[in-house]
Amino acid sequence: MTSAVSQLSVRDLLRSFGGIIAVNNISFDLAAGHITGLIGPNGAGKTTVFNLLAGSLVPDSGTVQFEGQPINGLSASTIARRGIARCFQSATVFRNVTVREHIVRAGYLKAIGRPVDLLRRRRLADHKKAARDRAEELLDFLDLRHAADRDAATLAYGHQKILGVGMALATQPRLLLADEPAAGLNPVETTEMTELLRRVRYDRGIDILLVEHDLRLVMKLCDRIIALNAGAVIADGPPDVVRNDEAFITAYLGADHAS
Amino acid sequence: MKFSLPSILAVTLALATPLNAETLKIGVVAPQTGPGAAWGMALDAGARIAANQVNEKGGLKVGDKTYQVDVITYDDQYKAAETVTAVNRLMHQDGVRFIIGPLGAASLLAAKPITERSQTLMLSNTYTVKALENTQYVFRVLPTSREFVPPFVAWLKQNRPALKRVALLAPNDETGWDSQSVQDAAYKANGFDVVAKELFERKQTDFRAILTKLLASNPDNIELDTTPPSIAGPIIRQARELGYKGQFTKFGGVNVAEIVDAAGKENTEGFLGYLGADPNSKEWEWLEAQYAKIHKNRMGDFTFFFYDATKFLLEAIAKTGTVTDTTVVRDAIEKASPFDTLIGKSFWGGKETYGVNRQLYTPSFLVEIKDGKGTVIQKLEPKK
Amino acid sequence: MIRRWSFVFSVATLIGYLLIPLLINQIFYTHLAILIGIHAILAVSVYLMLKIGQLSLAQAGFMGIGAYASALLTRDAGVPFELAFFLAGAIPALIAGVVGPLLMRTKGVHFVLLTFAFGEVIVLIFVEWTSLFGGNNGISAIPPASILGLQLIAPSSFLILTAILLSIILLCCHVAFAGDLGVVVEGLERNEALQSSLGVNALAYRCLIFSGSAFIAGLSGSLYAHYLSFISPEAFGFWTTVNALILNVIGGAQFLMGPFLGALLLAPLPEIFREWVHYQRVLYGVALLLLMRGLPQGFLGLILSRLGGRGNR
Amino acid sequence: MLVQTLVIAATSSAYMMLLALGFTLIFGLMRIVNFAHGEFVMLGAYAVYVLTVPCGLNYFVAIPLAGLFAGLCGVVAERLIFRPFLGDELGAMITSLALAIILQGAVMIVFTVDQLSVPRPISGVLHFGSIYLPNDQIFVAGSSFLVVIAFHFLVHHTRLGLALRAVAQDTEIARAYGMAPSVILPLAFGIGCVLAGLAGALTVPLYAVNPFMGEAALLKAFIVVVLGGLGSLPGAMIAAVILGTTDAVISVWFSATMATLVSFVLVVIILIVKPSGLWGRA
Repeated sequence: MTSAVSQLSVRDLLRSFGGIIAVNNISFDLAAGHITGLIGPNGAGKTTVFNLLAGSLVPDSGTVQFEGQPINGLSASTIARRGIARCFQSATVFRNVTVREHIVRAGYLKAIGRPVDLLRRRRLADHKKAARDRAEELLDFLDLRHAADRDAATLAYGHQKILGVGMALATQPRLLLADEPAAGLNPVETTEMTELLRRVRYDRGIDILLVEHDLRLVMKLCDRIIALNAGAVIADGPPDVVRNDEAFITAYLGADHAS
Repeated sequence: MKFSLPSILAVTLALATPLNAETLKIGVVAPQTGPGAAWGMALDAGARIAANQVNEKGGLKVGDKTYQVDVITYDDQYKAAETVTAVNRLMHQDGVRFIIGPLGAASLLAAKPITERSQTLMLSNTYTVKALENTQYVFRVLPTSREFVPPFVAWLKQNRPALKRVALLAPNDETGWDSQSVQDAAYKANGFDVVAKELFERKQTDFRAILTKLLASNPDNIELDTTPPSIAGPIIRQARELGYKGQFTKFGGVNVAEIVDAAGKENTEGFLGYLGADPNSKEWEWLEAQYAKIHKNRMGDFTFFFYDATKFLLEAIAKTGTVTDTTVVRDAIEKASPFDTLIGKSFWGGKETYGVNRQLYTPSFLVEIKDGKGTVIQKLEPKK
Repeated sequence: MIRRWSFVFSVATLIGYLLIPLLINQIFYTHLAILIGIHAILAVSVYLMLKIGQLSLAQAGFMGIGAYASALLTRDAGVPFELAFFLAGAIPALIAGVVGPLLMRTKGVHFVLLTFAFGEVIVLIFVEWTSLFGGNNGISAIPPASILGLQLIAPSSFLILTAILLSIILLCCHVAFAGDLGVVVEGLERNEALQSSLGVNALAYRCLIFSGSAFIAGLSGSLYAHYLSFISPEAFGFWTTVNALILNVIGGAQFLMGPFLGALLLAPLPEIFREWVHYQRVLYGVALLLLMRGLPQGFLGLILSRLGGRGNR
Repeated sequence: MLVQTLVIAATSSAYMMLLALGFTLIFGLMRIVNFAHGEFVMLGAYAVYVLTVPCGLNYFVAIPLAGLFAGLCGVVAERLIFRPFLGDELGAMITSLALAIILQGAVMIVFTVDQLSVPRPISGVLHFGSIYLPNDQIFVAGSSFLVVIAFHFLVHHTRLGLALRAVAQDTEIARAYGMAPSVILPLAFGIGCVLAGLAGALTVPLYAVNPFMGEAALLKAFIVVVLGGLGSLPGAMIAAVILGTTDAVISVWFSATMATLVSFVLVVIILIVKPSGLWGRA
């Protein structure tokens, strides 16, 4: 599975909370050009891995490299500026602000990532202009133009999650970390979300690493799956391979299902 | 809208007083709530008792007019900013020219610049040396450690020759700092060994650690100085429980009942302290009866000073015939020295220490506690 | 529409605040107005922290640092008031900037308690470091404020200074929050994790706000010192911050004008209760409780909900 | 002197534990920083005064009654005042401030500002060589320690304790197990206030009572709980020992005011290193 240049390279990542090891010496590489699913039962350490990659948590040991540069230990905002975006469950941050403006703001916030950036007015104006143009294009891409001028808080839940993806895209990432993109969605919305993520990968060329409980979605969407249990990788490979992996079945469905 | 309510109140108040008589307003600024309220209420009561006395006799004759004396009390919660508010209100809203108070160094030092500018006369009480500094219109109407400690320590030297090693204990604030340095000087001047000096925080309740340290220096007298009486009791008991067998003195404000209650009768046997007035005198009995009409808490010796202060202020106003010219009234008060008070012969002094003769010198009373009862064993006349 | 009216309302309140005492021309009201202004400025510094969803109990400590800095610089070092006033803001801001990255790693109640302890440490240092700060004796004979050689001894002139400074501070905050900083700050309060994932250094911005709030608290301290001409440590304790917090809650903690309005509304309260001095505390407590129950959004929240606006400022 | 200092540290630690327990319990369960905690200590103290002096009751009978009285006041306060602010930390905090002001004011009206004292039921001193142990201090420290242990038992070995812990973890889960927060929460607040009331009741004979005693008690509880970790019972116990010892040792070897400063600096440093306190959850 590894290509010559790996986009994201995780080595011996370890993190514990008060003596409980949540992520135990995990290593894996993500090559450019994939949608990868990170799966595992509750408490397997998926979310912790995500938080470690996104900089919300600092690893106890181990390294993470993105495009050849180490990013472990950097702050969430720095990692975001390096080109890794994360989409959240709900993205309506601002009160009384339209969908369009949410995407615009997401597009230029990294230009005022530090307080000193507030003083560089010219640069900020350029970024704002670019963010505005990008937002128009994204509204079409996300199929949210019909709701562009609505207060984001009034959107249906499914659309809010799509807005979340859109805001992440507005930062122009090269890797998108999607945190349970289908959680809480009905079947129609799930299909829409699956389609959107596929287009993110194939139309825009952005790699995706996603955490998801809906195994059907993961099997359908991803071309590679990393299964975690108790903080360690127990299976890694294309969906067909992982689906039939004994360790994976044991962890997910219980020992009696393994044959 | 914001300012209308107080104005309405002011108008109502003005209407409530009889129209035919003139009123002379005396201000009182002191804490009426919060810690320190017990002292503040003594100020308030002292002024009111003196005013009532005059009013009952038909009012104060000033020149050809007769005035009803009206005491206006504002609570300053022992906070400097509130004192300035109260003083401003008295001077500018109520038109008051004479103020009894405030209590506490911070309050006086913050209020002084503005009262001085408008020549408002203040009969104050604070222990700070700076009270009478740079001022022409402040009297201190009670003796401080500087006045009463030297004669008390001299008496101790003469009458308790066995005592040699003294440990000093005082609260860590302006009052405590100042009084401790006075005590230190007085004891050393009389040939005592000052073996320990400690300050404590007023909020403290457990003194065993500080006492352990104090007792390690092996004192045979612990001087409690300006420690508030409510704290002095627990300190005495805790010291006894730590094995201390020596003498206790408190030359700085005593409330016998409070101390005996908190310390236990057996622990206070032989305790010597300073009192501003004799609790077994008929004057005390009379004042206490008056006090009970105003406040329901226990009266302390503080009330005497402010009753007397209000009295000689009113006398000076009557004598000079002016209710506005504070300079004339001030000079009259100064010139009346020496004069009689409820406590005894008193006079103004302090020129050597403070640069002006506006410090009150009065007799003070040495109280000894025997079997839980306080008896005045010596009346010490003031020395210049 | 609401936005324009609230601006007009704010300006009118400020002008009224300055002019009414000057027109009544009674020193007592001028004095009350000055205290209202000083408390309002401290309350604005608490408001800034509330704006990022944090409550700092160290604000009165910063006010104290400003007060002592200004007092000592003008009295002992001969620094002119204008410069000392600026330093009274800058020194606490610098201290907050230095300790900020340490303190601001905590949030919520932990931050509240940490700042409580930090504020106590500041006050205890004033008490303990007697050679510099005079301990419990405080610092007296602080020279009056003077602008360009003009001494502001008369209360009315000091009120003008206070009102102008209060207006400038409110205007600066308004302008800052109306712009890009406001976008970042709102995001910080509502969803900090998402904000960071969009590339915003949340810690740096939180420290900036902390520092800014210390700056403003320091300015209020300088005004306090030069107005009263005497300061001592107990004025800068924990209850002073709590009172500033109460002003925010009464006025409406989510509005920039909230703290100022709270100060205006609470100032007459002791005047009203003065006649029942011994019941004063109980009445004050009950009034506070009723306000909390009846007006959870503060007075401004009430007014704006009556006007039918959702009210963002 | 060292041994004597440690004895002092031990007795004051036990008392500080008792002061802090109720405070941390109420925070742990309801996220309320109860600024009126010191006033509940005061209520306990005044209750003992009323029961023993005017009513002539035996002091040892009065102690539990005073605790119950403070607890009852706590339950009433929770139902009447705090209920609408469940989940609103800031609102609850200011409400508790208002309550503190009201209680202090009410006591001032009823009992005046005078210091009141209660006859001491226990006197005498135990004495080993150069070490002095006043009997009443032993009683206070011992009782405090017993109450702390009883409380620990209540939390960890009874059904009520299980309910309390469940509510602390997650109100939804608690509800699923049939424990209505509307019953548990006032009960928890009441228990917190019982502990405060007992602290007041136990120390009445030692320190006497006045309307302003609450602030010192609150500060003590506050600093212990902050150091130990908000809502953490073992944290409060350890912090009480650390602070009691620091305070005693520094008071003896330096000065009382330095001890206060050092305690606070210690708290700030520990919180910076470990923001959730010694034992707190992040």
